[in-house]
Amino acid sequence: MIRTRLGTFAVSAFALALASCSGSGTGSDKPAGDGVAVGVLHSLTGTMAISEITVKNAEMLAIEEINASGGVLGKSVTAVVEDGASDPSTFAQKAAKLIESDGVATVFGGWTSASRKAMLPVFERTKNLLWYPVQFEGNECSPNIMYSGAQPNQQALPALEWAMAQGHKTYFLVGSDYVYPRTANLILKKHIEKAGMKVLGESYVPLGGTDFSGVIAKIQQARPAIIINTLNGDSNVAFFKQMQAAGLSPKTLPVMSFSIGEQEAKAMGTALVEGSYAAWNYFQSLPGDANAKFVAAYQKKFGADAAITDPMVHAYLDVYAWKAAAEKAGSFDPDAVRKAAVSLGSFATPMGAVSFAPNQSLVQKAFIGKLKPDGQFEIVSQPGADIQPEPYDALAFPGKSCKL
Amino acid sequence: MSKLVPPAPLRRAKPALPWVLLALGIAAPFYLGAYDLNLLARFMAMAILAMGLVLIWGHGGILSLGQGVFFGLGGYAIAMHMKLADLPAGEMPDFMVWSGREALPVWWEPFASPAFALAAILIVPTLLGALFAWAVFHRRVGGTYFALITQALALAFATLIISRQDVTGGFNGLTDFYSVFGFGLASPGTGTGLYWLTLAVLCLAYLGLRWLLASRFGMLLRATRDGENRVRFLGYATTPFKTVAFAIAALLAGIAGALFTLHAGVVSPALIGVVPSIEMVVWVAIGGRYSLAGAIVGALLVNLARDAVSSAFPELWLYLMGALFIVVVTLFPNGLAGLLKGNRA
Amino acid sequence: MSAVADLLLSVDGVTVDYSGFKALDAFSMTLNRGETRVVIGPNGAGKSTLCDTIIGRVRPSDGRVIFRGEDISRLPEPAIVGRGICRKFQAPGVLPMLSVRENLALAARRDRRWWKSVGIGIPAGDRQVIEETLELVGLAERADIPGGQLAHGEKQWLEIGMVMATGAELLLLDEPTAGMGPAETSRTAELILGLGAARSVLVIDHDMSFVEQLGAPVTVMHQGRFLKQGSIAEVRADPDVAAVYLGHAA
Amino acid sequence: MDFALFLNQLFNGFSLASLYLLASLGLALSFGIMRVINMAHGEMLMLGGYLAWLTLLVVPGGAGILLAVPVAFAGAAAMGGLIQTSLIRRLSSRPLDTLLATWGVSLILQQAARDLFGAIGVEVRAPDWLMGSFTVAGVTLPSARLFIIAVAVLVLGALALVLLKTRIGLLTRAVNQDRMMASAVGIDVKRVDFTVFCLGSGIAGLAGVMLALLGPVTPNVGQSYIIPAFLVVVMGGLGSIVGTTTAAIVLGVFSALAQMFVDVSVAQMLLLVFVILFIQIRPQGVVAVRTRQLDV
Repeated sequence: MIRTRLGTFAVSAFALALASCSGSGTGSDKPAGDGVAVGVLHSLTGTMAISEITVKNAEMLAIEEINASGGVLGKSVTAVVEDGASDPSTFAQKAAKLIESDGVATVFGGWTSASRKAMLPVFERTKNLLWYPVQFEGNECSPNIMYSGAQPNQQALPALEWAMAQGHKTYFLVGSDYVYPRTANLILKKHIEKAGMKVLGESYVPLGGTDFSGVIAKIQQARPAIIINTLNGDSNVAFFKQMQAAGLSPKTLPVMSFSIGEQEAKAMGTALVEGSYAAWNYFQSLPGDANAKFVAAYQKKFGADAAITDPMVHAYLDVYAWKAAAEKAGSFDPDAVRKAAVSLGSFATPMGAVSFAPNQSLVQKAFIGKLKPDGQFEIVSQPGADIQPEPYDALAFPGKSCKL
Repeated sequence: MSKLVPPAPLRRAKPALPWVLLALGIAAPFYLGAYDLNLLARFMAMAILAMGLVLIWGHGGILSLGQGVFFGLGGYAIAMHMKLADLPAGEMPDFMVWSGREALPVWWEPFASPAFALAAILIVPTLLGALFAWAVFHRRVGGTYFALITQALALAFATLIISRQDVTGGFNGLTDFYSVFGFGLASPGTGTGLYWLTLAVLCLAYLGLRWLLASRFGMLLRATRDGENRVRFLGYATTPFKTVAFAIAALLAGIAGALFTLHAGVVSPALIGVVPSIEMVVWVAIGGRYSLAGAIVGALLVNLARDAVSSAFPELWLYLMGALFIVVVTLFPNGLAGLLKGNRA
Repeated sequence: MSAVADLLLSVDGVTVDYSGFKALDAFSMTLNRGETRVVIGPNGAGKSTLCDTIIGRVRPSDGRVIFRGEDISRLPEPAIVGRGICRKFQAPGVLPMLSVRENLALAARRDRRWWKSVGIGIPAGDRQVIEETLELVGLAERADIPGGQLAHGEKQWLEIGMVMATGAELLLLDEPTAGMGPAETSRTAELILGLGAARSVLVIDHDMSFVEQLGAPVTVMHQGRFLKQGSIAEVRADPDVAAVYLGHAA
Repeated sequence: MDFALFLNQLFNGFSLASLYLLASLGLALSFGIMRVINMAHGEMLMLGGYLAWLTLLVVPGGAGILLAVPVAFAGAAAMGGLIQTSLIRRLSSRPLDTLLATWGVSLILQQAARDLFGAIGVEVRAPDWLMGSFTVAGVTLPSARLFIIAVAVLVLGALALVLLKTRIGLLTRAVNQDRMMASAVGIDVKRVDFTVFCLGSGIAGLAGVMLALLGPVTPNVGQSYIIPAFLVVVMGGLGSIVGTTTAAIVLGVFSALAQMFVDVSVAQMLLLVFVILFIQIRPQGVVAVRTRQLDV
């Protein structure tokens, strides 16, 4: 123990001075002449870590593969990894650090709408480019963000059309109490009423909530044909267990979920969720060798039983899209890359051929999957046509359009 | 009765640490880049809140695990003003349109005026803090019970904000600000200007609290901490003293929230819930719960450490924070400041 | 008996019921202005409960406590203390972190509202009272050390000093000589007698030598009820009192 | 509001009450003895869930759940004992510091669970005989919830027996009422603290198994149950078992009935306001024994 007063005083003052002026962040310092730095910004700690770490892994895998095949424009890509700590203000702070301190050419990252909204002003101020891999509530189109995740009309509405095709007339909406469920439900209600069907109930549970007794009682009373579930993370486990306890299994009362992927299904125990439906733009069980190659490469690097989900594939294809756009534009300047990306036309990815629309959202197909006992989803919808992304739903938000 | 032995009364200790901090604070804008300066300013705003905890926890024996609530009130007040300041009159912020609202809520309208917003930042947290403290203290509820109730308050407040998405921005919080009181946020001059403002408020709060703690009010607060019964039977109504101290801490937390929001450009429920409120106590425990300067150092060091460590070794960060907190609270109840003064306890 | 004007305190038929156990059972007594009275009785006789009831720490189930003609049994503690009653606790309630002088300054303060307490240092008005009390309890040269570092006897004296410094007209001293040696006990007796006619003192104790040194009239309590009152000699000689103490009567 | 929904919610209220009771009983015990709150109590629940998962790996099916109960009880009791001896005993006279130090422990336990069992959480499946549900007068009574209510009543009964009939129960009540007097008459207060803390943590482990039937088993599941448990202890008053039980029932039914009219998040807000208002009326909690405590 440092007993002398002078000793302790010197140490703490020195530590303070060193810490504050050395800046922080662990990324490699300015990349040497031959490399190009890109930011990878996800929550590595906090409640969102369970979903975002695998997405970060997919991005690192893509970068590794690109470097193995000669990099981009002759330069090797160095990834600067930062932790958003499941906190929007940290995401904004780290985004500023990646761009201003580390000088990255672009950033791949974000998961919750909150983290994207917090980073938006930073990217618009610094004119950099964020590749956002997760499905979201739409109502936003910024020149500085490439939205590869599904817009509501590429996930929620196809699911609704499929449900109507199955003859379901009455709906019950259950969701976690945050932005995506509330906005998605707002859009769904408008379309359900327009199609002459009925919404029998709408319930929200706080994030991480585990008590569904009230919600299930309302469901039992309303007796809907199908439940549309926008619950997030742990709450799904509690919901399905308490539904099962009340004698309502997905086989007797169909449930269409927007936040349950292969990874979540495995954690909840497939027996619990078997027979429930999910709507994504990608399922691990999609045919095609591009998908097989990606799944094999990921499982070789991160564990044989690793589950591959929709956001992971979007993140993976984002990195390749950036590479293609940079090569087409012949430069790493975010503005040039952005313009090149929307004029790339369709390019092959593990989820099939996709392309970026002028509003910088991804044109992609939607699939409905039914969970099999082995934890994979069986594709039950016919392979529909490519869906053009519409950030602003015509019914819910008339007269709005994306002016880039 | 706590068997803690805090250092001798403040007046006699010769504090060298505050002058060092002031020097570092004044020198910072001249050798730090824009990003690091913004980071430091953010943590200095949090240090203001930390000093409030020294007042109520260190000297008053009142452990509040809900300071995030008042931090949030200050932050949301300035954020609502900035949201309206950039809009032509009568229009609604974007998130309200998407949440299906037809008109701006009535209680949002006054925030358009800077004067009202400033008044709200100063008055709303203080008033709510005083009301809450009085409601609990005057029924002689304190110690562990009080800490648990403040934690439940933090949870309820965060849940309420998240669930009222159409008027509070919900889980996304409020962001996308362009100007504050006419100064463009994007221009570098504003960033440095806000840094000096934060430094000035920090110094003002420091001097104010030093004076308050040295005054008879401070003496009586410490007396209430060590022997509330004895103080009550000397004819003092102890509830008003504890309530006023808690209200001052709430005011400092509100101001800290507003300043933080200006630097961070976003205020969201993730900053005001249960876990962030406990982390605020961690800064003060590590810095030194009886020393204002110690709390400032604690707030700066822990936040800087989080910023550096959590990216490099994400899995280690929680172990480090947990272990650090156990060691400090158990072996160094006087924190770093105690080390400096040589009386560990 | 004494004229009504001199009557300072009257405890009138007070009962305190601790879920079935009656600590005070319709107990009555009176105390005149400037009088020093000792209350004795075996353990559990209700002596401390009597103090608690007068100071307002415990609400009596029924009966009244009249102080200078006003019923104070329903007032909150600070209001009762404000009226001029102050109590010394059995366990020394000295504030350990504050210096001896600060402890006394706390007690000496008349205006105890919070917005009046923002000044630094000890106001001139109180300084005189504090110096006098320091002399009286013999702690003048130990004025600046924290209360917690005083010896046990010194703590008791400091607390007695604090109770006096409040300027209270009625002092309730609950076993002030507990844990004191003989020399200190007699020193305390002198201290109390030295108060003269200015204050009335109610002492709770069962240290017979101390009671004799005080030479004040004695009220004997037993199982929450009034048993006997008189000079120390009369009480000593009384068979009922002896039986109660030796435990084979009533 | 038709009557069936009300009856259903009333039952749900009691089911919720049984969950709150199991989660807070251990907390109330250790609080009653040492006037100290263990912020890592939520992680004892989590540990119970994980131990149930491990037991089910070894003995799958119906028997597994029953076997998991003693295993979870013993595992959590051991962990509780470890925390008590290494940390809480050292801070016995500083309740607020114990609260903060045990929060540090809860952080470490969460991260350890994340490293050992993975961040995503594990599957604990209710056995088949708990799957069904009975319908009585339009009210569906899931057998899983009935089972948990039964276990809660059993635990309460067992605890009452231990406290009233056994020696350790006598010592516990003595230390609870007057710690100094208990040690003065020769009771080894430190040993009673240790035993009661292990008992409390063990009950939390057992509760973890029950909660795993109706909810997730993830590293931060403890966090979602701990705040309601705190509210029950605050309202129940000074660690008295009767007070805690009454408070658990009141809060459970209140929360369930509130959900009939408002969203869960608003119901949570109302729960807190209810507790704050309640302590206005009875600051000492639901059950308060008027004791002749000297200068507290």
